[in-house]
Amino acid sequence: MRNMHENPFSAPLTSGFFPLILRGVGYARGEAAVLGGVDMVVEAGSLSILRGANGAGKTTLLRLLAGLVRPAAGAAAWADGARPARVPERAILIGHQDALKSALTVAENLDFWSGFSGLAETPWPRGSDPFSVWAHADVPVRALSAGQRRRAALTRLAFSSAPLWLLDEPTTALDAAARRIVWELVAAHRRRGGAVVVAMHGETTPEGAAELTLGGGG
Amino acid sequence: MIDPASPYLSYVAAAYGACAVVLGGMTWRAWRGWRRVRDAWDRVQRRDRP
Amino acid sequence: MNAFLSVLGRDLRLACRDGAGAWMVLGFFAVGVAVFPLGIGPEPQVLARVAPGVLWAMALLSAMLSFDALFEDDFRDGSLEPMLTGALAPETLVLAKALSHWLVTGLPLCLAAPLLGFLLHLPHAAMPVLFVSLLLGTPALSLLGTLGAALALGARRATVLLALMVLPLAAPVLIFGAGAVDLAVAGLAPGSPLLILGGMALALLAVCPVAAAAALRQAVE
Amino acid sequence: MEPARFVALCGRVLPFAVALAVAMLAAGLLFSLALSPADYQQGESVRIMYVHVPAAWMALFVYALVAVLGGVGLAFGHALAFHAARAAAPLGAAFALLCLVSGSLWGKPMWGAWWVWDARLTSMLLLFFLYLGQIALSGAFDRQARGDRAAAVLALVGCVNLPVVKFSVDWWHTLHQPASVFKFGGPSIDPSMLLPLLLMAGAFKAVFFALWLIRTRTAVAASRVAAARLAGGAR
Repeated sequence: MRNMHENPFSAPLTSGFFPLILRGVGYARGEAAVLGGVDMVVEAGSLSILRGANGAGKTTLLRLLAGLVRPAAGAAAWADGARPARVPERAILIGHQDALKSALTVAENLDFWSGFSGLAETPWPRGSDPFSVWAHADVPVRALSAGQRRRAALTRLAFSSAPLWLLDEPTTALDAAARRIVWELVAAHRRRGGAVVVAMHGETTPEGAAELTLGGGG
Repeated sequence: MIDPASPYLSYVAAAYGACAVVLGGMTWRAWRGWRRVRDAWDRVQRRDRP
Repeated sequence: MNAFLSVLGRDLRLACRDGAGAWMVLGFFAVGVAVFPLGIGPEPQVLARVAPGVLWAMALLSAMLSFDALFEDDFRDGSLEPMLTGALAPETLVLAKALSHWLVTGLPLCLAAPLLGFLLHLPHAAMPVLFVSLLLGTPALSLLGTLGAALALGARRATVLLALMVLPLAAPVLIFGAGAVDLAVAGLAPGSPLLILGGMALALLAVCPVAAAAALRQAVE
Repeated sequence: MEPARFVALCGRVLPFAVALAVAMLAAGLLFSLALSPADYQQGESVRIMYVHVPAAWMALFVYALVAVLGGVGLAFGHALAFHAARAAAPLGAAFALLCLVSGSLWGKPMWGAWWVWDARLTSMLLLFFLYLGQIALSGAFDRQARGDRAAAVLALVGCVNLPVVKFSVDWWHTLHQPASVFKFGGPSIDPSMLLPLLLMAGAFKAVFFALWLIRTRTAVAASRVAAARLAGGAR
């Protein structure tokens, strides 16, 4: 297990534009209100845990912070006034899906994502392999187990320069060791000035984290 | 005035017939659509009343 | 820029990995062209007369059939969202997708068409014009198809819907493409239709990425 | 304009719109069938023009209207604009179909063929297919909001494409039929024919407006029913 205290990230953090402030943000899918009046402040170095029943809008809020979805009511803006939809590269969203091509190998997938995020001068830098997926780098993704795919998907965090991490139930299908690595990565990201928002079920809230429970909506 | 003995009478009749069918069809569909929604709205209203 | 190249590289590698895709489109193109003489009859003059139209129409249909998977796989396995919210502007992503489709499908069609021209007794003088007209036309088709794929993303029966939407929009490209080859068959200079075809391709190069990017944003919302 | 008030407003305006449509249609039919002379060349079949040409104008007008409504919906996010566009598109397609049918009925006596690849008829055929694609796209999604916005983008692209289609079909027509056959609708329209033509055009517009009002109100009311059902269900 590599020593986590070295810098696990290969991408420098772009200067954070924190805080990201949400005032009375609402979103409706079709006619049904999914998010109603969410107020939230994301500070540099903060960790926010989103809780709520299924359909409470946790994933929708994460997608809103990532700039994929525009709020139907209220406003969400970074410190410099930019709306998330205008500056999507400030956030990286790891959703339920793995964003990996099953026909390609792990190395090819991660080479793509490192090239896509602007680190193309070296192929997938072996240094940033916090989840040690390097062992099965040349295995096509379709041959991997759910946990291994999840580890490979989370490795994308290692070469993202986005200051805001948005993790949608990151620890599903992960074993205890991988779960610990996730929280160590989160802590390392916060230490270097980034912010993290995690949607979670069960699992105790780590200390020093703000908790936001979304209402019964949806 | 339209000359009843004209050889083209059937074509003119067919053209205006098509016009009647299209306009009539549109009107009928529009009216049926509205009636269906109005009934659905009444059902929803009735179900809400205690 | 490297984001653009990495998307292009990945799509080309994916196309090579399951190479069947490109070959199937070429196979469909060849079978489609070969079926016409069976229907129309073997007389060389008749075939030569319809050759430009048949070759161009089949190239258009073959291109159309290969668009549905363009965004569908990325949409389903979740890689479309990070690509849209990465450093790469959606418009550039659409260009990368259109270029990767053209390299895998459009270019082979250009190369195969003159060969199939022999099946239809296309005069040899018209072969180069056919190639050039397809060289200008297939990028336009790739752009239109990419727009259609973005619009039909997540829709029911996306392939049929895509063809129904895109074919009327592709009619001008077909008219000038086949028209140029017709003029060449008749021994006239095909210059003006080819220039108009090039102009249309450039116009689509400007319009399609913007419209497709808007459609992708809606698809992800 | 929130939905409840819009539905009520439509209810009040509708009787007048229907009355206007009926009156205009009656006047149009009266003039086109009875009070106008036959053409010295075409005979009675010229009366088909009074259906064919206004239908073509309406098909083009409604397509532009749908594109504008789609644009407004995309730019400002008004659900009403999308409802109105979705209500208008099938009407435009119906007018395009009427134009094609009447064109074919007019071509048979004149050129002896049910379908002639004349430049304008071909452009109208392509416009009809653009309508089909747009309507199919609008209804192809589970979420109607997604379908509306995708159809709006297609309508805008289609609108930009229309002049190109017209230009290329005209070029195609001259390429394959250099000798210009009998010009559609004659060199210039005789004043006695202009009146019925304009009256029928006005009648078609009035009928369209009334039907469009009904269909838009239906669309808005339907979304209210869906919302009420969802809200009701949750309680």
